[in-house]
Amino acid sequence: MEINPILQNVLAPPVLFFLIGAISVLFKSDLEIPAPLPKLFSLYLLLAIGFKGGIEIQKSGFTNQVLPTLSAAILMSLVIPLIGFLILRFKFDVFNSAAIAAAYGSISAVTFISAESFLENQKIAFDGFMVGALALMESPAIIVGLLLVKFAAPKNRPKSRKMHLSAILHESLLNGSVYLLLSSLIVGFLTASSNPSGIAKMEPFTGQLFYGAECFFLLDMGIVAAQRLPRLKNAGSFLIGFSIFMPLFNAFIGVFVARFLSLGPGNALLFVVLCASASYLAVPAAMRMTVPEAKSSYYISTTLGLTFPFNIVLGIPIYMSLVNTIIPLPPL
Amino acid sequence: MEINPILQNVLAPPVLFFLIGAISVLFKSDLEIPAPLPKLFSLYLLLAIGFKGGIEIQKSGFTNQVLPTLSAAILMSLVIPLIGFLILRFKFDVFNSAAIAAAYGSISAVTFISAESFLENQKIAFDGFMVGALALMESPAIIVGLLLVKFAAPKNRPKSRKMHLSAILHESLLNGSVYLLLSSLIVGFLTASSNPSGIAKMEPFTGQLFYGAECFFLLDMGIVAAQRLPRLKNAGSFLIGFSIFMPLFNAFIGVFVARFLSLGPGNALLFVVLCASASYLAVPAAMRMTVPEAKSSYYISTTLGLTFPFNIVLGIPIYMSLVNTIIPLPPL
Amino acid sequence: MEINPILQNVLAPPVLFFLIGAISVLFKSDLEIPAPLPKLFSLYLLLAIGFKGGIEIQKSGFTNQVLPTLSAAILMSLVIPLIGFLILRFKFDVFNSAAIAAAYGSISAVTFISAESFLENQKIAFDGFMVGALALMESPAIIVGLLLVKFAAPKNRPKSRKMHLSAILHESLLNGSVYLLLSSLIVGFLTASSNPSGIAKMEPFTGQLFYGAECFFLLDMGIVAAQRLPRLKNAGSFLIGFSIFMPLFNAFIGVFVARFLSLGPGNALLFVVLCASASYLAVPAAMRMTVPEAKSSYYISTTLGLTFPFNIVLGIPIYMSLVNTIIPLPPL
Amino acid sequence: MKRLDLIFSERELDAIIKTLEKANVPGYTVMKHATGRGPERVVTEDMEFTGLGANAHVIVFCEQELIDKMRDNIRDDLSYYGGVAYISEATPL
Amino acid sequence: MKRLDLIFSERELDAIIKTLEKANVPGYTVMKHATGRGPERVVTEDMEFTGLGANAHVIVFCEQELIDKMRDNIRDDLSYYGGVAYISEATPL
Amino acid sequence: MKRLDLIFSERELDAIIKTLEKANVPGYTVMKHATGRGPERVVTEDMEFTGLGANAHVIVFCEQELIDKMRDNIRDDLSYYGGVAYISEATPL
Ligand SMILES: Nc1ncnc2c1ncn2[C@@H]1O[C@H](COP(=O)(O)O)[C@@H](O)[C@H]1O
Ligand SMILES: Nc1ncnc2c1ncn2[C@@H]1O[C@H](COP(=O)(O)O)[C@@H](O)[C@H]1O
Ligand SMILES: Nc1ncnc2c1ncn2[C@@H]1O[C@H](COP(=O)(O)O)[C@@H](O)[C@H]1O
Ligand code: NA
Ligand code: NA
Ligand code: NA
Repeated sequence: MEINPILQNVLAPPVLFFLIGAISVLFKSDLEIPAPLPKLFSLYLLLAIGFKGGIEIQKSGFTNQVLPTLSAAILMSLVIPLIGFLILRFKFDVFNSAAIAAAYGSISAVTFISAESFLENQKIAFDGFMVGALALMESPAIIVGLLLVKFAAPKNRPKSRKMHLSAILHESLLNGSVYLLLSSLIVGFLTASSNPSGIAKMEPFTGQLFYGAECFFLLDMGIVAAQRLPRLKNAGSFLIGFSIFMPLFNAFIGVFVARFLSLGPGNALLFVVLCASASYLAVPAAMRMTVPEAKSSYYISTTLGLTFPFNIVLGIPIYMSLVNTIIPLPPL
Repeated sequence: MEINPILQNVLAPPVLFFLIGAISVLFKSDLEIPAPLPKLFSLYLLLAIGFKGGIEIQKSGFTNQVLPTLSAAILMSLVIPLIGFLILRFKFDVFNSAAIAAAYGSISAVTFISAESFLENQKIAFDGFMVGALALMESPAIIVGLLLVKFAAPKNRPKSRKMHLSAILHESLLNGSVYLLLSSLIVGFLTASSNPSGIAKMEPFTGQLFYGAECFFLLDMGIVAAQRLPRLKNAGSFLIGFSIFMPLFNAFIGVFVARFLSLGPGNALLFVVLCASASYLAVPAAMRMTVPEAKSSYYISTTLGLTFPFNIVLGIPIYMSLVNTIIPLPPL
Repeated sequence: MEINPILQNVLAPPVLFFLIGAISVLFKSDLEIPAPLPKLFSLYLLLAIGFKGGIEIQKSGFTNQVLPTLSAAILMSLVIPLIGFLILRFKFDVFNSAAIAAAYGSISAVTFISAESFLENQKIAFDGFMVGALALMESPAIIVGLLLVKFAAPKNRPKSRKMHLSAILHESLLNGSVYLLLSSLIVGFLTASSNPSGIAKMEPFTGQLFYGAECFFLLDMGIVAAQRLPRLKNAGSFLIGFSIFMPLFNAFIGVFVARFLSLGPGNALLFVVLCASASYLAVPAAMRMTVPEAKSSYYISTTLGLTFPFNIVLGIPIYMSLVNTIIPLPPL
Repeated sequence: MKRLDLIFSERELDAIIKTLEKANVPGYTVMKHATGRGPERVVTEDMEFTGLGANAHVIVFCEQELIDKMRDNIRDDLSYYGGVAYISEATPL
Repeated sequence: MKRLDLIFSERELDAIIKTLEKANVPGYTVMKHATGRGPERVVTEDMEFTGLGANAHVIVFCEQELIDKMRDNIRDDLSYYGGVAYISEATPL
Repeated sequence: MKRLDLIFSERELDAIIKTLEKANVPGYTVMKHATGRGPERVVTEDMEFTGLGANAHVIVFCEQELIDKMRDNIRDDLSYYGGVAYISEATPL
């Protein structure tokens, strides 16, 4: 692994703004992006990702790579939380294990778009339908997490917390960020198929503005991540190790799946990044509602304080070199 | 009336995002655009509408269609509240009747820009000076509403609520949204006449971004409208009927006035939409200040919960076919 | 001094929106841009100014005019607060004098970008490295102000308020707005040198949107300035006089320094505007933290209520004619 | 010392503050963006974009006599748009 | 009259309001975006963008009997996600 | 149990929280963006964009002895930038 791609990744504006945010906390600057401004950017990014993804999917149509890739994506988001759960159970109770595992099975949209920016920077092609994988990988991990709680939780859980399947589906599919991403994807698809002039009119908002808005949001993510990081200390070294090891492990599985799917290097990187990233939006919101026994500081500090920065700064170039090493290997 | 234009209208991004917002409430998703973010978009839209309108008015100059159209617009916003008041008095007291009637006499800027988007989609021309009509129709209905309260209210209204003409003019002309629209219009006009290079520099903000910002705002409007809708139940079927019947009735009068003014189909549609739309910004704010006896849930649920969605989704294409039917009729 | 440039300045959209905001307060309109929306725009402007400035500095390189200009800028921001302090001490105690003087030694980024807009309007060239001067002039004045408090304050200041040099440096360099401007400048510089494709991708956000966002922010600044103005009455005529006289005096010194540096008219105007403008972001925030004895209403009402509007509306064209008069004079 | 809690429509804020200032209260604190429901079962929400605004919650720590002095004026203010006012005991730290 | 102060996660708000409405309280006031720390030493922050939200502070002025009526339900609600509830005296102005 | 209400400049928040944590309070709640006026007749507004910020309102439910323990430190904190502190009675639900 050369140092060059890492440095090049770090020198891209979004990553630099992320670092600026993190450093401001380190140096105790009073730089602050007050609530609810970050929410504006997170809503915007979800809307724009979905909308552009929907257009791309409509344009590219369902080629014969699409269906296997999307199925594999869903499969990964079902399997990863199970593996994570087994690992976490060594140290944590059912509730915390399920909640953290679900977060790692699900995805981080901002990590995904950072990987897209990285690919554009490196001039490596990728396909629009990968946004479909992004959208489809958010919910299954939540379902797995909640099912784990439902079946593995101590029998004396109070009645009010017994979860019905309908509640589980509701939390996983109608969660605000899942819903906005999915429905924007549908809007993009419908616009591209029935009203193509609408695409051009949306482009300045969802397209041109995107990179800058990403930078601004990452500035805030840097602040938030650096604020969360110290709380990991209380969580202990097991969880700290987990938040670096788990993405690497997931990336490793992911790259072999990508190879099995014969994905090109661009799509492969995005697939790997989806596997390696962890959710700090949809999953925490759902877990907070349904599994209050789990400590939110655990699943937030790990995903936001360590895994997210790791992926953004070091992970993506590492996964790229992983992809470049494994994908071209001769067939087994 | 064909089904095609309605479907085409529904498949435009702004309407789709509106529906997404409404559906999220229906399905109890926790999608939320927290305050004061919607205010950002409503301020932005008023500023941009005004600015662009001012430029257009300066460019087109005062052709001989402008003055009659603007006068007719003001007239409509004086007459409609009177008719609405007479109808509403069958069921409501003076205060509620006046407040609701004023809302229907005034206009909704977002309905207007949805109609503009519809026309652009259908490639039907319209004139920039119609924004002048928009701006001029906001205040007169407020004045009529407050005069109705002043003269028709029970004589035992407490002294502190006696309204002076100056207070009425203040509420109707210096209301935040009226003021911003009018003054942005003046800025646009002045910029176009004395500083044309400023137009190009504003264009990315007020022009290119507009459509996307409109979508984002309509997403929130969908949420808000769907939250208000159930409250209409308490208001009874009379008010529910009123909030559909009144726009249709106003559109019907409007289309004949447009015909009398010899407006082209684009301008005619905008004129009709101004008549048919109801205010949920300027009028409620003014009425809340000056007529606290009126239930804000009445004038908000009707305009925002029913009339606005009806106009956005079904009304505009219906009015278009009305325009296409009535305007070309041979002179009486 | 002709009237034309003043009128032309006033008729530019940013100034018009500023006036609209101010007039809305005068007329008691309820137009309001609720917190924290203004913060969004102030953060955005700092980020965009810094980013674009960093690119410009990287592009232009360190020509032989850069270093002397930047040094002179720092010098001015050290000297001006000392002069201001001496003047203010006639009427105010050490704490208030130091705080107000620091504000006038530091700069206002929005005044600076208004001057840039003015120059672009007048088609007068200026250099990107002047943003470096902007960034470098924020902190020294804070340091001088705090040192003045440290050494001139009554000896019985409570122990908890004894300031250490480290605290002074922290307040002056890690203040949120200073930090964001400086670090965005570095990001811009790094992007331009190592990742030029990132510039184009940021351009719609930091470039095209800038003028409109400036207008929106100035609308709010107009509201805030007009709300602060009446509070100056309590401060007395000395402070009112100071907030007009001090910028003019600083401009006067500035223009001779600019002449000594052989700056072209564009750069000279920016230099003068930096000297003449006063800080309402970084300095008040720092002083509030470290010199609570000073009345925040003093240093806010003067800078925001009078000096800022004066500079934006009248000052810039006045300074321009000053530049046009003094710079071309034959050498002494 | 007493603590006076006032909750009412934001639109009434200027009037209430004028009443407080006229009575020369030693200070007051305002929290905006409160929502709620009153006896008329109308839910006030934070629909700032409509210009309706939400409720304001004002806290005043002051002496009983001051409250007695303001009572009628505050009641007048509150009877206009609605809102509630409650008094409780408070001791300075 | 009593004053009931409830502080708990915003996510619990709907449940608490349902409890209040069922007991037919004369009114209530909600302030969102409160942050804080509870006995479990978990700091709640206003991370609205993550969907976690912050705390809500609900104030209810009502009679003691109403509070007695709601006590069990509120305790149930609060035991789910955590949160605190305190009663104090209040006199209408 | 007691209820302690602290209202002061947001800029002082870190110091106050440190004082509370040092005294080992069972919990606290913070509401930001409060505005107001104090005895010095300076109106604090929510000018977040200037970095000045507004006031914070902190509520602590705790025992009297804890308050006694913190009294001096809080007074010190408040004497720096200004602000008020009041105690009232509160009963857990
Ligand atoms: N009993 C109550 N307890 C707490 N807040 C109340 C109560 N009654 C009314 N309020 C608040 O006062 C506002 C105005 O009430 P109303 O008098 O109905 O207009 C409501 O929106 C609530 O925020
Ligand atoms: N003793 C207390 N005083 C004031 N607020 C408290 C106290 N304990 C808890 N809270 C608030 O209640 C929220 C939930 O606390 P917990 O019960 O730990 O989940 C905290 O985030 C605080 O905002
Ligand atoms: N008597 C009071 N009642 C309620 N709030 C107060 C009172 N005095 C001061 N405050 C609050 O405390 C803040 C700081 O006051 P000061 O001590 O003047 O700096 C003010 O801005 C108010 O929000
Ligand atoms: Na994952
Ligand atoms: Na109308
Ligand atoms: Na200066």
